Amino acid sequence: MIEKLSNLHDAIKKNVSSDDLIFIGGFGHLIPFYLTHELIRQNINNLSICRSGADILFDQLIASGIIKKVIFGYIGNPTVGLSHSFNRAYKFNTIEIEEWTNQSIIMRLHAARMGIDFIPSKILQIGDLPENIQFIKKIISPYTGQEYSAIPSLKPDVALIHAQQADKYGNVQMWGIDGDTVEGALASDRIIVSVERIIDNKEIKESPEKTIIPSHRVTNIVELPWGAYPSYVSGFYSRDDQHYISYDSLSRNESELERYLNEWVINVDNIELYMEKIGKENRLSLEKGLCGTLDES
Amino acid sequence: MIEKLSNLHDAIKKNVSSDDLIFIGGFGHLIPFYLTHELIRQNINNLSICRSGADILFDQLIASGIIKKVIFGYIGNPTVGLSHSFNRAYKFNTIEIEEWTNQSIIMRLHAARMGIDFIPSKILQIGDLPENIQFIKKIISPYTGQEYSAIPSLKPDVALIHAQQADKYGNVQMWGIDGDTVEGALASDRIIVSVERIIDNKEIKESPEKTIIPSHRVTNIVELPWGAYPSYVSGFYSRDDQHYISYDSLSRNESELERYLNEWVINVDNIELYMEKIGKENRLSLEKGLCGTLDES
Amino acid sequence: MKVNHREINPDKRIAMIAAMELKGYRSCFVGIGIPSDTACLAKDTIEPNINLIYESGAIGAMPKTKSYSTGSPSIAHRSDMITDSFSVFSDLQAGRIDVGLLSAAQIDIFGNLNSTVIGGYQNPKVRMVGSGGAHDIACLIPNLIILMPHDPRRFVEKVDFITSPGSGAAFDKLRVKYQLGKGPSILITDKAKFVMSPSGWNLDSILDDFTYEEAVEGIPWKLSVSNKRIKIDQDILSKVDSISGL
Amino acid sequence: MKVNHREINPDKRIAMIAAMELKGYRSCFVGIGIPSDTACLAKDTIEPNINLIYESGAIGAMPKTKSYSTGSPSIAHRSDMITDSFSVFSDLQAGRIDVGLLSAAQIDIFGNLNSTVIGGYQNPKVRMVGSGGAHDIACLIPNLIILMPHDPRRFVEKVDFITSPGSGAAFDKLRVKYQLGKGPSILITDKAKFVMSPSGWNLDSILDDFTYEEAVEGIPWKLSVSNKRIKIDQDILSKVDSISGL
Repeated sequence: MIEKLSNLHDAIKKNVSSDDLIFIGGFGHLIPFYLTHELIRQNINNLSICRSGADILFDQLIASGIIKKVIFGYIGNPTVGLSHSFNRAYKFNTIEIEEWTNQSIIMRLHAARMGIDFIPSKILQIGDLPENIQFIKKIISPYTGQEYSAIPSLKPDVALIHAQQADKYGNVQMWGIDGDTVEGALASDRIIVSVERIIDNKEIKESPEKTIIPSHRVTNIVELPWGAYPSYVSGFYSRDDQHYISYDSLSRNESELERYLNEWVINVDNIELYMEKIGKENRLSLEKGLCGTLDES
Repeated sequence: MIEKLSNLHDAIKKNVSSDDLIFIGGFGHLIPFYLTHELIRQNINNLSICRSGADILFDQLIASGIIKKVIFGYIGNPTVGLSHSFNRAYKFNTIEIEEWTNQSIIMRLHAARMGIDFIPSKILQIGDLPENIQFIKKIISPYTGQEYSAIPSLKPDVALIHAQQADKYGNVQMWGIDGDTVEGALASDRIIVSVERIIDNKEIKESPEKTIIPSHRVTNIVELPWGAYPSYVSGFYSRDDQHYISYDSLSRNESELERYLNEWVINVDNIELYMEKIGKENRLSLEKGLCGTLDES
Repeated sequence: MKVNHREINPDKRIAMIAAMELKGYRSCFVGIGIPSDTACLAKDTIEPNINLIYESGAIGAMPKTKSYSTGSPSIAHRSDMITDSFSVFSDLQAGRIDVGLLSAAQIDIFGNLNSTVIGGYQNPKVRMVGSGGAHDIACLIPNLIILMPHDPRRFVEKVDFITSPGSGAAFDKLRVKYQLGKGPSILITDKAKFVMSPSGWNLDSILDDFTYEEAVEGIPWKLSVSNKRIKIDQDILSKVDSISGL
Repeated sequence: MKVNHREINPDKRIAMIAAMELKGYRSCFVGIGIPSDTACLAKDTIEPNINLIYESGAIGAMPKTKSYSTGSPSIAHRSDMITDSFSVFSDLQAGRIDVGLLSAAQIDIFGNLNSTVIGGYQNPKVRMVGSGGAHDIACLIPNLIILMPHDPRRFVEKVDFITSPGSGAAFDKLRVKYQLGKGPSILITDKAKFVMSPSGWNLDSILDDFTYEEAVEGIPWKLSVSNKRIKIDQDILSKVDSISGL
């Protein structure tokens, strides 16, 4: 079998180019922070990024100036507040946006995954959203005459996702909350996956139901333990809610945010440094948290 | 929580009526033989039945004279041969058919599951099948002008499926081969599930990823161990290939088939009798077979 | 137990009043915050049969700790099922989920909700998080209950942007035409309950210990008087403090 | 090792010749029987990188015992992934699966396949199993290889029913118009290999130990002579007996 293991630098360098449309996985759970930060470290720019509900990872990418366009259903810091970098960029017109809803983004990815141009849907026919999506069209059911919105497909060039484990051939296993992660990955031309650990193919075959992307669809696997921090990984570590809360206040201020990005992205250019930066004590406490390795609840 | 447990008689009596359209689950794996046989025992007739790939359970229903219409992508005895009762009924015009392909049947169910009238697809535009599906229509993509077939939704009144386990509230857990079983169930208005065993809700919560239908969608749960015989249940018992092979020869002859149906359906009016009919020795051997409880391979 | 409802915090009051509206439903599409807390409270008291559905794909959770995201550990942990968002939204569009709960930054007389921008869309005063699943739920769910803290700035003649479409004269005909849900029918604030009519919200009833004037204060819609009182179910009252997010 | 290929049974000959065609592919949509056996043989020998995809949703299996159904225990057991049929067919339609293998009851000069009826559709002499996934694969897969036992009754001028559409003059233009796969390009029998041209099948090469007359016997299409010989890969030859279904 072809081995898909790669170091982080090459996986991104070889598979992501300026102007690409990138789907970024993670729905509260399994957000590929460290993998995606590599786009910032390699300064690959003019990127379009998409997903349904986007959180502070999108904010960080926008703040880094490498994003041309955001395609989204929600963008913010869940429960905590707004995406301040997005809001600044929106205000100063330094990014393009394409604003949908969570369901419509997922259906756009679903259409691409199915290999068709569009899917009919009942949403996006009333309210102010439809008229702000200038290219959205209608479609009439040839059976009933029912009028639908035609949700156009969205086919990303690359998907960046994080999962629990994979073998070296690229069989990727994930459990817990998925959201639109698998949908977005399967819609994409290339799929790059960071994982908490590499396992043997024998272990994959013991629970094939856990495999969510087949090996032949996967471009590269990168082993990045703690790569989803400050989000979480079911069975490994819990979510660092406090990190999200702090991010809200610091990201209101551009120079504070620059310092944060230096500290948490630019200067931590290997995963061991990232783990060090998180801190031993904090890691232990997150392993003991809900869904962590040491969770006893 | 509402308890969904029921005895077999009531689950079918209360939820299936003459003229209903029924989706029958099981794709090689988990075919709901014993649950579906209850339709024959209760002589509920004028039924339409649908699924993608149909095997000898469809043949038995047709032979019993309770079927008005078959909607299918494939009908036969996999690898072994034809569906002889279907072929007789087709020859003597005693059933209606609606012949699709496996993919189009699955997309019809998928459209119903999504709550839309139709899904565009590239298939069924060339060859002799499209012209024999008289009501199939075309749809043009409003974005690209691409011409697609419009695959119409198919929404069954009832789904009959078999799974490994469920709790009394109706959370259904399944693993191994799914095929179109979950798709068909989620497309249906009512869902009746037979299971190998009832488990505690606590156990459901230990592996929520195994749950494939949420409790509020399930109409009734019936405990029917060995209910999928002669097909198989991953983790419980293997497939009785020999039963399928014997069925091919006996079902060529109508009176032999009548004897079979008396023996295997009419006279085994509780699941203990069915288990007895399968035989202790055969059951042990199937438990030792591939995917059985005692499989050590 | 005699309680002065004025002494209970506003979020809890909303959750208590709204929980009583969930009686009889079997499945509820909820977002994080008061909607999720309300559904948990109902499930723990008057409607144990209701199944909580989060757009992350988790079903059947009863979060014991505060959740920040619909995909948080507390939502996944000890749920009955984890499927994907596609599946949940498909069930929503197919009419398979009974009731939804939504909140927003602004609401108007027809129950139109705004979570997109304050000011104009192109050049807003405040840019907010956008629809998320809110537009989708507002369009598709058969029964929709709106939860709003009684902050007069949130109640407006006309929302700045219709993220999640309302009902009444505004959209009733189009909702039938497009086979959508019937739109918001109930609005719960921390002081009162309102019900939708073709001409917009009517005051239905007022929480004990509050006056009519308090219930309608700062709300710019014409509202007739109601003497109906909301009595909180005793079981709900006794359990409201145990709900994690409240 | 000098082998007389006439002493090897026909199914094994098909599998061996066809397996050599799978070199370089990464994913293969297979059905039960010779297609599955062929792909297993290729994976076990010249193309370890090929992933076997069954329409039941199982991926990566190498069945060790005879399988009757695409959903059989041997297909699920020790596979790398079990997804659903929807997912597999979606990947197929999206052009994400490289190559497919099909067989049928009848084939004609343009590679049209029939697995539906012998005789007329309404009143057939023999009613068969229908398309299953065959029509779908024939329409959508980028590269299609047909496997047929050399039974002259199977080779006809025009199939009685086009279940799975072919290519050549018959469908090439429509295939482009509908964004379909390019249709069957290779036909393997137990004696020879044929390749598709706009005017239909051409004889490409003949298995060692067989004559031209044997390779085209009973085939009603005009076929020019070919002196090219098929040499079976030694690894394939040595492992063909170990494939379960053969």
